[in-house]
Amino acid sequence: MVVGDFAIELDTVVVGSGPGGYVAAIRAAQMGQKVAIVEKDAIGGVCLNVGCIPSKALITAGHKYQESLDSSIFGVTTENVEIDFKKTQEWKNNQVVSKLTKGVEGLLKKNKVEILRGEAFFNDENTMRVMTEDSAQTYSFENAIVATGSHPIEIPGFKFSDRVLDSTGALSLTEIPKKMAIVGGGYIGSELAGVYANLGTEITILEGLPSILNGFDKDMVKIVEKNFKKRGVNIITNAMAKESKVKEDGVSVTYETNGEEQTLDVDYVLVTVGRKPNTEDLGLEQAGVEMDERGLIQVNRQGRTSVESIYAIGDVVPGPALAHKASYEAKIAAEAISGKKVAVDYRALPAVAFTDPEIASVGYTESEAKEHELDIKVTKFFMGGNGRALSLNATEGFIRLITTKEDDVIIGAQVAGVSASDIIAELGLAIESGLNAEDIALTIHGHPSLGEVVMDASEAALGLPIHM
Amino acid sequence: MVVGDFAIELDTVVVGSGPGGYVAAIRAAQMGQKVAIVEKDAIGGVCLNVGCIPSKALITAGHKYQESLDSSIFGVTTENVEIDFKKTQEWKNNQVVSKLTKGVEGLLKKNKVEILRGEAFFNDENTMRVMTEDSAQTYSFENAIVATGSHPIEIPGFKFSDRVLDSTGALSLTEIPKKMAIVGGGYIGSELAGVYANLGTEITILEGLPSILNGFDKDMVKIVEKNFKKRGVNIITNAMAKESKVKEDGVSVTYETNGEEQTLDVDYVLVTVGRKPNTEDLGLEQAGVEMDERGLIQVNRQGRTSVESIYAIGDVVPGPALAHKASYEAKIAAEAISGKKVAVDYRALPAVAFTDPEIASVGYTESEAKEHELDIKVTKFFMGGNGRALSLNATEGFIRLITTKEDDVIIGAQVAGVSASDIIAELGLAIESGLNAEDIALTIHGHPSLGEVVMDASEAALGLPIHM
Amino acid sequence: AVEESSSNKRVLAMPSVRQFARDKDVDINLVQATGKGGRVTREDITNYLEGGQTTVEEEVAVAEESE
Ligand SMILES: Cc1cc2nc3c(=O)[nH]c(=O)nc-3n(C[C@H](O)[C@H](O)[C@H](O)COP(=O)(O)OP(=O)(O)OC[C@H]3O[C@@H](n4cnc5c(N)ncnc54)[C@H](O)[C@@H]3O)c2cc1C
Ligand SMILES: Cc1cc2nc3c(=O)[nH]c(=O)nc-3n(C[C@H](O)[C@H](O)[C@H](O)COP(=O)(O)OP(=O)(O)OC[C@H]3O[C@@H](n4cnc5c(N)ncnc54)[C@H](O)[C@@H]3O)c2cc1C
Repeated sequence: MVVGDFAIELDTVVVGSGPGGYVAAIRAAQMGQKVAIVEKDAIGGVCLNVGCIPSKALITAGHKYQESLDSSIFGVTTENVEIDFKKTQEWKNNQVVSKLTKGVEGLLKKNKVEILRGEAFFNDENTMRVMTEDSAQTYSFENAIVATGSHPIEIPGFKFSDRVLDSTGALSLTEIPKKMAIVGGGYIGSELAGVYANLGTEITILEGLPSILNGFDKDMVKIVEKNFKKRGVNIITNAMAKESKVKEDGVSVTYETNGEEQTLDVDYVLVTVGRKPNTEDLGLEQAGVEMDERGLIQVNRQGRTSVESIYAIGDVVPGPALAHKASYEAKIAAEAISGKKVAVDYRALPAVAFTDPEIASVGYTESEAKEHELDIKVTKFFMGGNGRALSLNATEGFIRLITTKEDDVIIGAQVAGVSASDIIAELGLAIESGLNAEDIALTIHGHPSLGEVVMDASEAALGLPIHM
Repeated sequence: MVVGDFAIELDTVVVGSGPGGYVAAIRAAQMGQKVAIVEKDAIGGVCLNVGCIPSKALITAGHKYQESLDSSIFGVTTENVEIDFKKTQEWKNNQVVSKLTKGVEGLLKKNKVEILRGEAFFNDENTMRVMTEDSAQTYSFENAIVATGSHPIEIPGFKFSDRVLDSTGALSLTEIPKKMAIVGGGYIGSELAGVYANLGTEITILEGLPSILNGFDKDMVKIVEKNFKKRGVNIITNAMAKESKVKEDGVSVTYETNGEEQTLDVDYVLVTVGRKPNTEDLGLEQAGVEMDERGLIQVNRQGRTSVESIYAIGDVVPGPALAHKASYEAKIAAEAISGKKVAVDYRALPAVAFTDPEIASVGYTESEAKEHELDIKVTKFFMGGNGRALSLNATEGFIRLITTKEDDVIIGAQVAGVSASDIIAELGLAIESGLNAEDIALTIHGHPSLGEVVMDASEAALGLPIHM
Repeated sequence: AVEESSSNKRVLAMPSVRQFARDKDVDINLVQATGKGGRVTREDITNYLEGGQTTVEEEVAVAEESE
């Protein structure tokens, strides 16, 4: 390995090209910086390659398979429904993931961001090395943005292998398992459970907590659980996964529940118990960047770390590990570096699980609002009262609005139901803009549309419900 | 027929129970009025029984059939895909339409609105008769709201029959036609063309104007036309339908195009050339209500007609004949009668066509803004750049934002693409609330979600596009 | 995930207005709101900077809609 002698000078270096990194690089370039982005693996990071996007693609495939199997309520019948999962994977890889990652690469180039392939390592607060297998080059920078993301946590007794999968492994199977155990029923585990359950896999979710989808309201989770049951998913809560034994054609999983040990024989076990920030082996300590005991980098409201020239965004900083949080922080950091007076200042960070049905939350939940001793009104409106939902044969679920008692300002909302991920958008905007229920009630919503539930709930919050 | 001698006294009588009437009745009741609603036919009016809702149900069935036929891109294959259209109709009638209309009836009762079955006829400005087949009763009222809606226009040479259908007829077929001609390619004709084209019917649209879906921007219409072509729909523009001859097992349709007469043999011809307000045979002249030459009732911004005690809303008053306009006007009129200082005051009335893909517009179009000599910026962002659209395999289309040059305020938006009817909701709220592109750009949109196109377009409008 | 402010009642303002306050180094919490629904407007911030913040009464009079 030859170490480059002369440091190449740059304004801003971004480390990592996920939804944090690539967005930061583009925005910094737009602000006039000379920017390079370092990526040791695939452009697009976890989200585009092995996270948000491929998971949603497989979810779509699962839905299409189910619809092909049973659309009898619409009078449609089919025979010999089959799925060639290799083709599914080809579509996911070539038509979805590649298109998006190539698109991002094109955007970086268009914005004149230099792409440096290799692994970054900080020497000190103003230089880093970028290493490839056979070379290394030193760069000096005015500012760096750390956007190295996170990786799946391994637990004792479950060493990742061909049979003990992390989310990346579960997303790239080329056969549909007959049986699968999933350790950890958070949103990633639950989304993947949905994929394979829809494709016919017999799924068992082992969740250590009293409920899956921890963090989402109980009444939303219940609806998802009901659908899991319909697909034969077995949910075992308060379960401690203890050990896995890989066998020739499968793996047996031992777990404890109610003080008793149980064993489960499955084709694969997927472990989705959480993610750990990629802040080791990066030279951050060397550069003086402070981290907490979990390896998360401490930052101020501009994304600046304890070192003035180094910023950090996305999964390496505290807060929910979500792509849109990473991209938001990315823009703030990039603009801060460029001298704009910006700061992280949001009131509503949406959280969505693409389960059946989708569940989404933005702003305060009821219990969060109560913890903050806010005087609130809670209004629930059911999707069954929405004509569009009825015409889509998708009437499960509800919308909940959290408004202030004093002046009906919308401070939170939850949606469980078809296209919850889309319905929540209007609510995020309402919360950010300080709008109240009357503002929404007086806005004409197209008929029939799912968005009408937002209007209906707002009218109900004002005590003037039309449809309930 | 016995005429009741004594007039029963009421505060407010609403005539017609469509999305205008039932909403007005409920709101007036909520405001403390003693309300009755008169309906001569089915509760829910055109929209719920033979309009918005059943059309969307059949559109869904068409989509499910197509997806069952071909989901090969996802690796899913099927055989012997069939549709039993009687079952489709049963689902539409029993699971969708009935549920909704029964729901509305329940809401009326819950709000203590009296339902009077029969046909209303105004005697003068404070009394009306309600007639059933064998009786009649006179009611006196303080205020009345006319919400009698509209009916399909018949054209010379195309007398409605078993073979010459209006939209109601086309929605209630129990067989899927082999061939169908559609006279009039507005949104109703185009939606129904989509239904039957997806179900395998060979469709010819005869449109008198140079383009179908007149009123929607050309670039949106083009995308719909492309999809029509894929399904074998033949679109003949500048075509004058001249005559129909009903035969034993079909109908032949003669039309003129480029000065030449052509004849088409089809199973059914559907005529959707427009709708006429139901303002005849209602005694409106007797009560002194002024109408224009097309029979539309003239109203002020509270929905009040030339007669102080009579209001009118929905399809019987000028403006686009849309359900959500009717419901909006309904609330204004009901509140005005109840003494609230309200007035019709909207900036954004969404228009949506549930074609493939959906197209939607709210606020100003580019050309409308230019007609008003507004100094605008137009920004287009393609759905292909959206990760959620990619993962749904639905990348056709775009979003267009119309913003003011001076201060980036959002004054219009168009969306063509998957779930356009849902995406447009956030934009309507933005326009109504006077939000600007920066407000949207600073609002975190969940990833991946279709709503991100709204954020991307806003960033582009500000000159800081991340994804284009 | 929710930003805290000193009191439980959060300042209401559109995101662009909050950004405008930052651009002008104004603590938006100190600005009197005159906008619809109690929202702080861009003008409120300009007025605050000019030291001549309008009173609530004046703004309402101007904004009152004539029937
Ligand atoms: C299965 C799954 C589904 C998910 N679904 C969603 C979802 O629907 N919505 C959502 O919001 N979030 C979702 N997430 C979470 C989301 O993927 C992350 O929050 C997001 O990717 C974080 O972005 P980031 O930019 O911080 O880091 P990452 O996307 O993790 O990118 C970090 C990049 O840095 C590179 N890197 C690391 N170290 C170095 C180094 N030393 N030198 C050079 N390069 C380096 C890595 O190779 C990687 O490409 C999902 C995650 C998973 C696993
Ligand atoms: C096929 C089709 C699809 C459509 N799709 C959409 C769509 O997707 N979105 C949309 O916004 N709009 C759509 N529309 C238009 C929508 O249906 C109308 O704009 C809406 O129904 C108008 O509501 P209304 O309350 O004014 O009248 P209507 O819904 O027409 O209701 C009027 C009611 O009054 C009753 N009535 C009439 N005269 C009397 C009398 N003398 N006494 C007692 N009762 C009387 C009638 O029986 C009827 O029930 C569609 C229309 C059609 C035909």
